[in-house]
Amino acid sequence: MTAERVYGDAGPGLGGSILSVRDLHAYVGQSHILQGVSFATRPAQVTAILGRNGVGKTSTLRSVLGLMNHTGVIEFDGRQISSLETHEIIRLGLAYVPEDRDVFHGLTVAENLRLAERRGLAPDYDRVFELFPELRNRRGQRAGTMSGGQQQMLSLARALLHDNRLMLVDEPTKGLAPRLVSEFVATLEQITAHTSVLLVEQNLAVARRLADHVIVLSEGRVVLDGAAEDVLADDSSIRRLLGVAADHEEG
Amino acid sequence: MSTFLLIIISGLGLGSLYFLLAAGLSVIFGLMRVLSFAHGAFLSASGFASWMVLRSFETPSTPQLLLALVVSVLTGGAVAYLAEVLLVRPLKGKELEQLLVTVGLGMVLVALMAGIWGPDEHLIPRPVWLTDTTSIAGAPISNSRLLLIGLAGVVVVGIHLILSRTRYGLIIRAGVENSAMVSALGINVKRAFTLVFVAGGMLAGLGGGLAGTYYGGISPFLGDGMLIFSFIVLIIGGLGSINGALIASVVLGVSQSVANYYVLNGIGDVLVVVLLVATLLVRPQGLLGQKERLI
Amino acid sequence: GTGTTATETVTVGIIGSYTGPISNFGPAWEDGFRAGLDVATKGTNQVGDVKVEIQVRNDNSDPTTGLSVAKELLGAGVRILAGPASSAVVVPVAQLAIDNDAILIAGPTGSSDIDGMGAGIYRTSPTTPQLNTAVMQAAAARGAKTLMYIGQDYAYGKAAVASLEQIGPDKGIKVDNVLLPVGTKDFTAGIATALAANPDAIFVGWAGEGLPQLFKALADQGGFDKSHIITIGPGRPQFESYAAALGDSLDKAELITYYAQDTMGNEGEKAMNEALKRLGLKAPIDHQQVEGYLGALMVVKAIEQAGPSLKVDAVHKALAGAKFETPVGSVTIRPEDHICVQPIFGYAMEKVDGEHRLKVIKTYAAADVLSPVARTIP
Amino acid sequence: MTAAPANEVLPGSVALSGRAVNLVIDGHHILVDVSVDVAAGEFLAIIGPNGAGKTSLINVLSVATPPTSGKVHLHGRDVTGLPPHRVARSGLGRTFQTSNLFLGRSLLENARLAANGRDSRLRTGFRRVLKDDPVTERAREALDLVGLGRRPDRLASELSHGERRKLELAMVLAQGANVILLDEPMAGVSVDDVPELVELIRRVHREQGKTTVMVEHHMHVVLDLAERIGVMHHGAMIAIGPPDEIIANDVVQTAYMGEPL
Amino acid sequence: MTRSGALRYGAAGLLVVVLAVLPFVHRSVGGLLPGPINSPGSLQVLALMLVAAAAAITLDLMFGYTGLMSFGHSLYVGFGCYATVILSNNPKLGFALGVPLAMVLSVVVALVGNAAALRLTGIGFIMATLAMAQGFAIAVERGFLGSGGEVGVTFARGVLPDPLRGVLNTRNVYWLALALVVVVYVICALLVRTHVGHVWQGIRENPLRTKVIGYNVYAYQMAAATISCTLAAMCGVVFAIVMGGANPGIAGLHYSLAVVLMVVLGGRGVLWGAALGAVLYQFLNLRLPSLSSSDIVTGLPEILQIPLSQPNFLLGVAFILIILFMPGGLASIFTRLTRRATSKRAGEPRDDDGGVPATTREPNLVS
Ligand SMILES: Nc1ncnc2c1ncn2[C@@H]1O[C@H](COP(=O)(O)OP(=O)(O)OP(=O)(O)O)[C@@H](O)[C@H]1O
Ligand SMILES: Nc1ncnc2c1ncn2[C@@H]1O[C@H](COP(=O)(O)OP(=O)(O)OP(=O)(O)O)[C@@H](O)[C@H]1O
Ligand SMILES: [Mg+2]
Ligand SMILES: [Mg+2]
Repeated sequence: MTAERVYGDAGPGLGGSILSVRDLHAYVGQSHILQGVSFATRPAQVTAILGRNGVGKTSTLRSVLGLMNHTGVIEFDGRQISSLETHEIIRLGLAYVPEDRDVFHGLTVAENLRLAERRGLAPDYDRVFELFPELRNRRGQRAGTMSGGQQQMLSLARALLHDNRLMLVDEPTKGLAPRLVSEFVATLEQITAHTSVLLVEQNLAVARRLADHVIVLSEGRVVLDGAAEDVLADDSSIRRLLGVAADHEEG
Repeated sequence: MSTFLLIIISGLGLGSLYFLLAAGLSVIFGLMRVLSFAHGAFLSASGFASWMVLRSFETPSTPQLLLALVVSVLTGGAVAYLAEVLLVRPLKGKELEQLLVTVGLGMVLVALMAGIWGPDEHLIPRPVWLTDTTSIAGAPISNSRLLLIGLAGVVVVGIHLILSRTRYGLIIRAGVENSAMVSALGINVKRAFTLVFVAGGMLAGLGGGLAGTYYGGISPFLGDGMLIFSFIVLIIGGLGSINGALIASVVLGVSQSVANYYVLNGIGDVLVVVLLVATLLVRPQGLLGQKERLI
Repeated sequence: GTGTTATETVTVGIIGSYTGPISNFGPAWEDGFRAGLDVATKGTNQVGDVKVEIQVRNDNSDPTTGLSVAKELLGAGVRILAGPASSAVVVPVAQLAIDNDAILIAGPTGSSDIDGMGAGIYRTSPTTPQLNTAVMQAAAARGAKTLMYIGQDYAYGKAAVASLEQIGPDKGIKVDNVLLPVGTKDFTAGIATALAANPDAIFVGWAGEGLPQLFKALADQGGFDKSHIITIGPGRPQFESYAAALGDSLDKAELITYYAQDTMGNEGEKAMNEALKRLGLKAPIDHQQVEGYLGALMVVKAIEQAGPSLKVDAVHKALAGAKFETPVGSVTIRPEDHICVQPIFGYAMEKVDGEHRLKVIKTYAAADVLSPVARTIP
Repeated sequence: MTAAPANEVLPGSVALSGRAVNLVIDGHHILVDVSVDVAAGEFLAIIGPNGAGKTSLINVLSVATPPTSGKVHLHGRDVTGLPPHRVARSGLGRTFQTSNLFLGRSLLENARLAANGRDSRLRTGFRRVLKDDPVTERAREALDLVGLGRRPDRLASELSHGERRKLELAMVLAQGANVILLDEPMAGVSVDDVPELVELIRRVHREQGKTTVMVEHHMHVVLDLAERIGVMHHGAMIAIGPPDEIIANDVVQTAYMGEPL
Repeated sequence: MTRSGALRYGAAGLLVVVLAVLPFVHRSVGGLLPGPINSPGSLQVLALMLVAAAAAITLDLMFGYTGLMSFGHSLYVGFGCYATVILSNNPKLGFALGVPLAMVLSVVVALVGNAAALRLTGIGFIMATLAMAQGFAIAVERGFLGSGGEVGVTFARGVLPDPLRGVLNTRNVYWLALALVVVVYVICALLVRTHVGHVWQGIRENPLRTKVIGYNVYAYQMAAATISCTLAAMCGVVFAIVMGGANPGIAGLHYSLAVVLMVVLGGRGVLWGAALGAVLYQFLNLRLPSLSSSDIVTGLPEILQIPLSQPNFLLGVAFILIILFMPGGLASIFTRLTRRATSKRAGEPRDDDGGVPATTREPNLVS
């Protein structure tokens, strides 16, 4: 269906931005959670969204995917996607790794992965199992009985099953043991050769290694937008930046 | 001996009827986590649909009976479709509200049927072969019972095939846990929910068509009378487990029938409640139900 | 009617089931009442210079609503209530009427609890024991020595068993019973139990839903050949389903009832049917109309003789032993417990112009079916 | 692979201990003969690969999961098989790896319920809840400590992921337990809040002398806080000892750490 | 007490006073009630509405506040009702001993019933309560223990004290029902403000977490359920007096569902909301039959007449609409007016997190 046609098609946005967000606002009840977020991601680059807890990083990703009520312009490949339903957006070639893992507890590992298969595309189980051999051994286990880190692996595996045009990844290394973190980072590095990534990450080492471009959010606004090497020069600079961002809001 | 057989097979027939209703409920609950109190009304409505087809005939032929069954299945599906789209879907994720909205729907449908067709039973004409009896080891078994038992078997196999051969089972089970995440995997989860609800409704429709021909009559309250037994079947079998529902239906139908004959007429109903309470205390998740891990 | 000379008004509060499980009872009873009033007052709705008014309330076949509307009517000064049919409504309403020194004329109720309950409590249908006596006579006429009763396991069914067991020995018949829960739909086990006792006659006392299934099970297990089947005739809406349920066995069953819908041909029936036509009331005629008709005759008589104040004692004096001409023939009110002394009939069902109807084939005289007084009015 | 060193008995009384704990679920051996003693006032960190059994051990030690065999002692008392609320009242508090909150209640109410749990009796409970209860005060303080004190009336469901982790921590603080089990307290906490929270945990441990067991994957946090580190692998406690010793351990390096980023 | 608190107490007190003087108000309210407000017919309807309100409040205590979804409240209301009539009719006991004895037995039934049902959680609890109530309903319909089967039992002559008997004394019965509501409401309202009440609400949100921070969840649930069910039995006692007897209508699944509907209609987790829902439900239930046989309806074309002549049709439709468009029930209209976004009241649905709004999580059907 839509997925096959659009997917792999060199759209008009190639060379420009693959995802562009302009003036994104989101409300939950009375609180104004995103207050005019704008940014753009480039093909085959990693854009990292940084910021303290509760500034709206997750909300930004969820808005892009249509999982949250919002206003503003969201274009993927030059096409307005705000009015599409979530599954239609995903079929354009996106993948999402949510912050809470959100694996399906009642389903087995194999079933979780089968569910993530896309119609018309060949799933790359080898890549997934090579990265997380644990999952191969536990194919028949119900996901709800797995440890936190194992669930995180499964959540990542679902997104890595296919090649995507854009991956939205929310704190992918949370709860993973250090060795796995570095293996995962290596895999993601390979993938970014042909896939764009929008990454939310609290592990600075990971962000520094992967990101080409950095956006800093504060209280629902973009307060900084720049090349990664400038922003993430060292730990203290980023701490300062995040701190500044917070002050900026309060001042 | 022949009486014993008569009692057993009549229990099986009763069990089959429970199962047809419970199967629809079980599919819907097992996959969507919606306990539908409107299911009895779906059954009655479908029964009326088959009555509308058959009432004009003195003694309908077999094709006419089939037509009536098809119509009742479609009616069950259509009613369920509307219910899902208009009532259940807007309450996505709110299990309790969904349950309550089906309570309301059940009330409304039964009242509507009573208003249109009156509270009394309407007789459904049946083909001659259906009202005849077949002698099995000397026991006169009504053919409608045999038909019912046969069809219940077909339904079990059908449900298994559908759930194991298609992705729908998977999608729905996942969708119940977290439908947002299912759509975030690129799956149209809304459509899958509707399909399942409609399938459950069609099973109720089949039950309605068959119950009508089995009892020979239909009234607005027929389905509700059976609903409570189907619930009990569901709980004893383990919520959401089709096989559990099958076993529980048979156990309940047969033991009800046997108790009524060999112990005391009418004790069957009491026995059913006792069985339910015992199951809940000894094995709360039911015969084939699964336990969840808490932490 | 002219009505201009009226100086006083008596309001009759009709309580009936217009919605709920027996919703066809209410409208028909009311029609019959209006027809009876029309006949008895010659179209004036006036008894002497007392005007008779009707207020109708729906009890939704449910006691909570029934009691509320009864209180409403009594509270508004109504002295005479009429028509409730559901046993669950009749009994508490009768209790209320007694507490308030009011009159109640019950509708088509199977409950015997109100017989002899109070001087102000009346009924318009024969009692279960009367019908049972007729059944017993029918069985005896066939030379039966054992009779099996199949009925519903609730107040009505139990009362029926009790009365059958009382009557049986007189006629030399041993009575046995199978009582099944009210909602029963599968009769296989019940019928098997009944047939296992090899009774000479079987009395099917089942009322309402489930009857076709019961007959089907009876036929499947050869009951019609093994035993003589007697049953209470159906109400009009059930004619067709009854006939279909009995199928080939239709002429093997003996039907007992107290009104053969629309076929009695006596003066009472003619008067009622004409009045119904005159008033433009055309619900299919059933026993409810007959009972409503009788109810109206009783009200008129009470007003005539006891005056518009309708004191309980005065009404009792007026109606006890009074005789009324109705479509079932003459009906007398027994002074001791206010039951209706009336004949019971044996019928056959026949098909006329593609529709089934009842035909009287035997009459059991009122005196013959009279049961002893179970409770005397205090 | 080096054998696990014998679990030396530390000076001072043992606050919490698991003895020869085994846990088997559906035929899977999840905890294998784990024995661990935590001395009163000690800070023990547990590390290990994903699925090693760390959370399961926490579950067993907090009696949320009954072990298949083995014993759990709290302050020398055998608490194996006791209902969790009894053990919580004797002064054991824990956080959850995935936040586990009263979502429909306010932040203050979450902390208040935790603060009140310890001395709640059904008998004395039929008194009204007041705004200035000592219990409520304790709850407010706990919220302040983790930096959620600004709007205590918000519903817990309105919190972002990281804020929920902080509320988890606030609840265990409010509970006033003297033995605290923390399951990945830093997961999802933003970088610049981590130092503060580490400081907070250290202060609580030092100043109030709380016995603390922490599972954590952030090595710098572990090294910052732990007095002793236990390493789990395949359900067994393969090593336990002072941080520098553990960090030097080859198995730990290969099985757990991998190459540094 | 704060100003707004004082205001609320004042308003509540005023409402009770107004309700208490209704039997002296001789005014018609245009067809809403069967006659002038102080006519026995109207007072009977009002009394039934008040009893329903009390029953709904008791259910809200366990359902709305503690998250224990019971489909078996009819067992307790019904038991209180039947026990009162049957025991009072025993000449050795009479009304004066029958009522206290009925209450004592009700406490025992509540303790035993809940001790069993609470062994299960979530849907298991729902079904267990439903099954026990169904067992009671079967017993009552079969006429066990002198329950009179389908017909029910009425107080024997002379059993009810004179001031509670007869049409003219309906006002006394009405006052009794009013007193019941006040007592039940005050008890429940005080309870939910205590520490225990807060723990109940914690259990509603997350029983596991409650356990781990040191509460004996089972004991707290037992307390909530036993208090709720005992108060429900008290409603049954008053119901018996209002009805002059007991009938199976109060013992079946239908009544259990009705109480649940009342609570949801009004707004669960808000005591006065539950009461409001009950008042509305009972009003419609009692008055729609009159409406549907009134000239207004019978004059309509048949297509409209059919649904309108079925009270359950209208009740069901109203109920569905409330669930769909007013998730917090009727109470949410008022709370929305008086409280702003910072409202602490859970129940406002959040459509964004793909999950379940806080209060609707409970009871967690997937235990
Ligand atoms: N359902 C909700 N109701 C009310 N407020 C909400 C809701 N969801 C999120 N918020 C608020 O929106 C803000 C942004 O939340 P979001 O989850 O996007 O933050 P985040 O940057 O991802 O934080 P974290 O690093 O903790 O994951 C937070 O302040 C949170 O309190
Ligand atoms: N029912 C079960 N069937 C099979 N394996 C199970 C079951 N329950 C738990 N396990 C396994 O037990 C192991 C221990 O899990 P635990 O949650 O304790 O790990 P952990 O050390 O906390 O890991 P993480 O760092 O990822 O949180 C895991 O490998 C898990 O898959
Ligand atoms: Mg986030
Ligand atoms: Mg863990």
